[in-house]
Amino acid sequence: MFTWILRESYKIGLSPTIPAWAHDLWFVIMGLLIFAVIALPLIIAVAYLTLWERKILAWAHYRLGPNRAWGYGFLQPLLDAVKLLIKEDIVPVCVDWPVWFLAPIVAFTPMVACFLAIPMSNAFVNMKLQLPGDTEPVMHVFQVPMIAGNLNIGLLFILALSSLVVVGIFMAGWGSNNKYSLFGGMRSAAQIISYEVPVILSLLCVALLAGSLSTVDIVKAQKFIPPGEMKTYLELDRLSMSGSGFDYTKRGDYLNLDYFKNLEGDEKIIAAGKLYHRYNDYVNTQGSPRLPFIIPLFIAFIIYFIAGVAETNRSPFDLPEGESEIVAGFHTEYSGIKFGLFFLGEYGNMILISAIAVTCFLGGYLGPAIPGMSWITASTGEYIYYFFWFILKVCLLVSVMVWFRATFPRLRVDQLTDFAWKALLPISFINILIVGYMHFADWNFISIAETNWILWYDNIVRPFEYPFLRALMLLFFVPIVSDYVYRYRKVIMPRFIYAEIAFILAFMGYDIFTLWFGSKTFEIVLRCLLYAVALFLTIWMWRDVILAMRSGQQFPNLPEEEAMGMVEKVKPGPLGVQETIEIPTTSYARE
Amino acid sequence: MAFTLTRIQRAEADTIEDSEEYILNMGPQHPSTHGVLRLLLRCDGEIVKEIKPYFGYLHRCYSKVVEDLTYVQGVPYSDRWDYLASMTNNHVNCLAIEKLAGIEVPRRAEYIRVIIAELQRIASHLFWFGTQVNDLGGYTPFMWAVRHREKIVDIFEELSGARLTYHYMRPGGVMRDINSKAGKWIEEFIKELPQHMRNYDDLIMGNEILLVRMDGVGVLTSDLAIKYGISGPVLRATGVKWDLRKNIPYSVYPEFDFEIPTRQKGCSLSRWEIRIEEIRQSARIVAQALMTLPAGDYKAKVPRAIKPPKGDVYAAIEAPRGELGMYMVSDGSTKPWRVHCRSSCLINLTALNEITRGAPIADLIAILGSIDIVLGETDR
Amino acid sequence: MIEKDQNIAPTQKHLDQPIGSDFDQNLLSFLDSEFKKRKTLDAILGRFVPLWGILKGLNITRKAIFAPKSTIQYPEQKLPVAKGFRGQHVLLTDPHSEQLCICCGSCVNICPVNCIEIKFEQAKETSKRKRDLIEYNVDLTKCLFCNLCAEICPEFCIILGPKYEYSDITRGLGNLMVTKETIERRATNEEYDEILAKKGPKKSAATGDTTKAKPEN
Amino acid sequence: MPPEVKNTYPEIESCLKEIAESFPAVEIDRERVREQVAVLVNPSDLRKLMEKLYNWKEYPLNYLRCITAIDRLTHIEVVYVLINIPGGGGLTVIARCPREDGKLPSVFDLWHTADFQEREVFDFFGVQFEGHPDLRRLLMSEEIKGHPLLKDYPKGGDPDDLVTMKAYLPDGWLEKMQAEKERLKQWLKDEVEKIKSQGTVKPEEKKEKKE
Repeated sequence: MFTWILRESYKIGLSPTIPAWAHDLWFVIMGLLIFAVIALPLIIAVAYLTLWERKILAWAHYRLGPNRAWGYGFLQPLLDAVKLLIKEDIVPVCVDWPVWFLAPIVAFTPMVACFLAIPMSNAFVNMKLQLPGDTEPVMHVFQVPMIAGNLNIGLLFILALSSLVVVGIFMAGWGSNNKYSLFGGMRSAAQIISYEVPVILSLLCVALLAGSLSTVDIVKAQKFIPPGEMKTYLELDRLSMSGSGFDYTKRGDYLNLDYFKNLEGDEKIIAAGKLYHRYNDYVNTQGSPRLPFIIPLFIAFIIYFIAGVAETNRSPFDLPEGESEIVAGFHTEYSGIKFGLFFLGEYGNMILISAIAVTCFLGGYLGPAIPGMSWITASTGEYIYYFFWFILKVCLLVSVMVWFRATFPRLRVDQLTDFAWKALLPISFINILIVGYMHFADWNFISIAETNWILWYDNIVRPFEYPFLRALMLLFFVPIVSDYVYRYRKVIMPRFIYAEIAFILAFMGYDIFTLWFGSKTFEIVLRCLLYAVALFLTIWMWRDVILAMRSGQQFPNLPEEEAMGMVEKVKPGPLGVQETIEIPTTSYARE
Repeated sequence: MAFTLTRIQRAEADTIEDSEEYILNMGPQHPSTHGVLRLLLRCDGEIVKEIKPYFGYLHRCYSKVVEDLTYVQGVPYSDRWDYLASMTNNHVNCLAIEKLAGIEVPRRAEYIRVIIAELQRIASHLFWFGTQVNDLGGYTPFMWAVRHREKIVDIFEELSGARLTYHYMRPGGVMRDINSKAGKWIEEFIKELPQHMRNYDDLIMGNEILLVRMDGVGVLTSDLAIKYGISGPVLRATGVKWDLRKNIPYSVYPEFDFEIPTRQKGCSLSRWEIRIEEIRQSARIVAQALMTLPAGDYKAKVPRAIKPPKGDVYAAIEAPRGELGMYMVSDGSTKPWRVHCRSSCLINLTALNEITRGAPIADLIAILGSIDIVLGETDR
Repeated sequence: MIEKDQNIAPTQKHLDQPIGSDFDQNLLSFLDSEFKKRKTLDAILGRFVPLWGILKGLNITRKAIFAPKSTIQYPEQKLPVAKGFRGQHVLLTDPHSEQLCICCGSCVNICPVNCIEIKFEQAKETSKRKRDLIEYNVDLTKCLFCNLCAEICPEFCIILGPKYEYSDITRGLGNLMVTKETIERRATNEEYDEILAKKGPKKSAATGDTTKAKPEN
Repeated sequence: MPPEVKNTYPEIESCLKEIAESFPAVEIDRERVREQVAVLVNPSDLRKLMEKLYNWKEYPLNYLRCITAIDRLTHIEVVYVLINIPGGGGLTVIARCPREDGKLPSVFDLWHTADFQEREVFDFFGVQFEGHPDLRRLLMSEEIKGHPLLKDYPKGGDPDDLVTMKAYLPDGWLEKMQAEKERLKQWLKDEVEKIKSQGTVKPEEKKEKKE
């Protein structure tokens, strides 16, 4: 279809010599077209995702699920949508109206906008066109990804927009003027803000490997090419380009056809097209393994998926609308299509998170060649083949989310944030260190073994070591024993300062010794000594606490605790001062 | 760890002088107050400072109504206290009448009563298991537990002809004899119970999320539990080995070999373990009773109008939720002068304010589920 | 074998013979062995594999998702109702639709909620029975389905039948207050034989009506 | 045959002896409550007796199973069923108090379980428990008048509190219930006179004869 659009549009006279503004306008139109193509199917997909979820949940309960509306319940989503549309839109008294009214829209829109930057398929277009550097219009081969806006900061764009959902949810919680809704809003704010960090850190690994933030480049970087083959035809390129002075690591350089002076007519064009692909294949993936990133970045994938489930407020992280605790969370007071928008937003977020995971870890729209389908080519709609793989992977991940919901109970708020800050965050930090090191070593374990360890130290450890060691201390000790810190702060603080001083000495030592003696070995030995001192100080700092934790003894109660008389049980009694307080049982009572 | 965090939250919440406390009204329409319980919470953030429960939304004037009915007519009303364990309600009602009137119950009837009561305990605990996990946010175990409980309901339908309010135990025996079909079903149920229990364990029991949610939550000490008159699994979870079936035996229970599970911690998790263990012990009792089921009458000859001599009686049995007692006063006529039901749920709820103090609302829900209340019995 | 106790349920004979202790005697040992069963591999993995419990749970739900389902599609399929089910009342007549009820009013007196009301008049001398039953109304909104009326009936002619779909949107007479016409039906021959068997030995009882003890057929 | 229930405990016997010595006013009734010994006390002695039983060194009755009350038409009896855990032996303490605005000392501080049960007794019988932290109605709503389990409280509610009655009752029932209330008042007066005269109470049989 996209091929067709492009060809036809050129037939009707969008000549390559159009002015720049028209050229931009052309891409704007393309974006709008593709957005229209994306947004409508999205709504339908969400509707049928609800049916799919109900089915899977029912099967897990040994039930059949909705099967009354036309066969196996295929009309159920449609009927639900109609019901939501024709339902009365109840506006409770004394809601904060503008906030309350805007909340569903704010919660729904960013989700749709995120799909702009998700490449869903891919098409090859050959067209005759005069690019800068061409003397006359010539045939060029273009890869047109099926994406609304091919931003070079696509990942950043998605992250920024997807974290906007919390604003809508919090507005709903605040505007409803209902305590349960407020609970939901606060909870989801805390939750999404906590889980943004592991998400970003795990996607950072992807950006590191792909060498780009553009989602299209990330997908292309995962196109599977056996490393040996890769090496061979990079060398072939070198040979073919020898003498021409062609530098295929420079972007845009391949368009300068002066390199092909010795070539003739079509050969020149073909060489340019070949170089275009070679360039994309190479530059996007400099030195990275040509695999779906789930294989090198498995841990990052797991972290991302868990945190993504948390970001969509799905079980086991469905605190914001945990109906057994806070009645329906932030959408308690909503009804009709407003509730429907929240519903769409949540399920669309499920699809979005899965789509990002597919794009960044599972190779996006790429997929293995189906045997017997070799007739699929650019002319016979290759993009359908790609699109099929994309949809398949997304469905897989979404089903896994539903499977989670069928299995897990719900976490508590403090446990939720603990899990984000104490488990996911340190792991993702370490993961980044490892990935960075592997990337530096070209994902080649032999070369890792061969690397000069001082070089390794200078390039890898040193940039990270201060933050890394401090992170070790702060992340592994402080939060785990935060309660004990609270009780032992007088003991801990001075030792903490000694350890700090020792670390700083260690870092000063590096420059001093390199300047004066220039002897790296001696310097590193000494620094290891200083590290030993610092770590000893650290452990000493926590010694009492660790021993106390080991022995599981009762900790000294805080003075304020004893002052509040919390140590011995306080007898239950009447509400005390608030004995005669008026409780508005409904929201109407305020009027 | 979670517990220490809640403790530090509590400490901070208490040290703030101008902390903005507010009143939160939970129930009577709330998904997880198990009916129409209404709790008035004084909260600070999500930390519950104090709880003020309100009852009576399901009050049906049991005592006042039964004063106008004969003893036999009063029995079907007792089905409606604890509608998840009607058999045990009938049991205590009949026990009180028999003690009052000195009715001798045939041995076979006693055995049938024991079988039925223990099956009822299993059914009630299964339903508790489902609702407890449902309160914690897991949906599947509820469906599984109800599907499993359905088998017991079928057995009771085969026996008594009703599916919820079986008016099966009668003064002097039971309504009908236990027939071979029901007996076969009971045997099948008992035989496939271990597999089901293993499935439940695999599904949820080892689940780390569940453990951190339940462990160390709502701790109750043993002396405090006795002071509060707590009974049943909640009392046993605090380490007190007190079970009316052993300590004040009231039926043919002394003839069976079973254990009373106890735990020491008194938290929600230990209540959980106690109930799961009680299901196993009940299954063992049923198996023994089936193996040695004596022949004979299933119902003593009871006059149409029971006229017990003057006097009082306090009869109590070990219901699934604790000590279910009945204080009955006879004035020598055909109708009781005063009937009072000692509801285990109501009295277990007395300690709610104590054990949920300083816990977040999510824990309050978990604790409420682990106490396992039925509002029909609480309000009577 | 049928007790002459007046509180006996009329549907006792419908059920199978009462059982003795004919269960397998290894039930308890079987249970104990089953409960003691432990998966050692599971225990070891549970100790060393992080989040092993969660993985187990996922596995067992995965099994359930692909397991055969146990839903009953209610309006089309219905579960069989147990014999002796206590549903809507049935007023039995003998196979020739001769009224069995003697209008003694025991059911009205025993009912805990006064949901039964009957109207009768003195019969003519020609007929064998003393009283003609005119109305027999049962208020299903009040009824506890406690089966006491069926057990007290000296003629065993009012029983609680297997009908459980009596819900309605209005409470009036004929909807949720069922009348004689709604609940009256002929007794099948075996039901009638059972009733005779129950009544036979106590012909001379004060409650029973001696003239109706042996109808002709 | 059912297993014989152990209803005599030596500790309880010794306990009863001491009670009889230290509290001359109480009377010990072994026939009244099946399988248990009943101790009838006056409101004045109740508090002291309860403290003694709770702090009993050898055999403390530390578990309060049940509190309830009985309307005896001339007075109200409040029943405390006590037991020792884990011993199993117990006593039934029965305190008499006048029918109109009867007052009793609360045992809340000894057994916290008295919290709801005393509230229930107050709700249904109107017995005031002095020292209870908050003595409110437990099951009935606050605006109900009267105490329903008293024998002269008409079935279907007190016709005098129009707040609730108007809401629930069809027309014409209010007058019926007022008449019923008058009848019950009269009946109660007769019963109390009979009891004072002959000292036995058989109200149910009397009523049957009436009907």
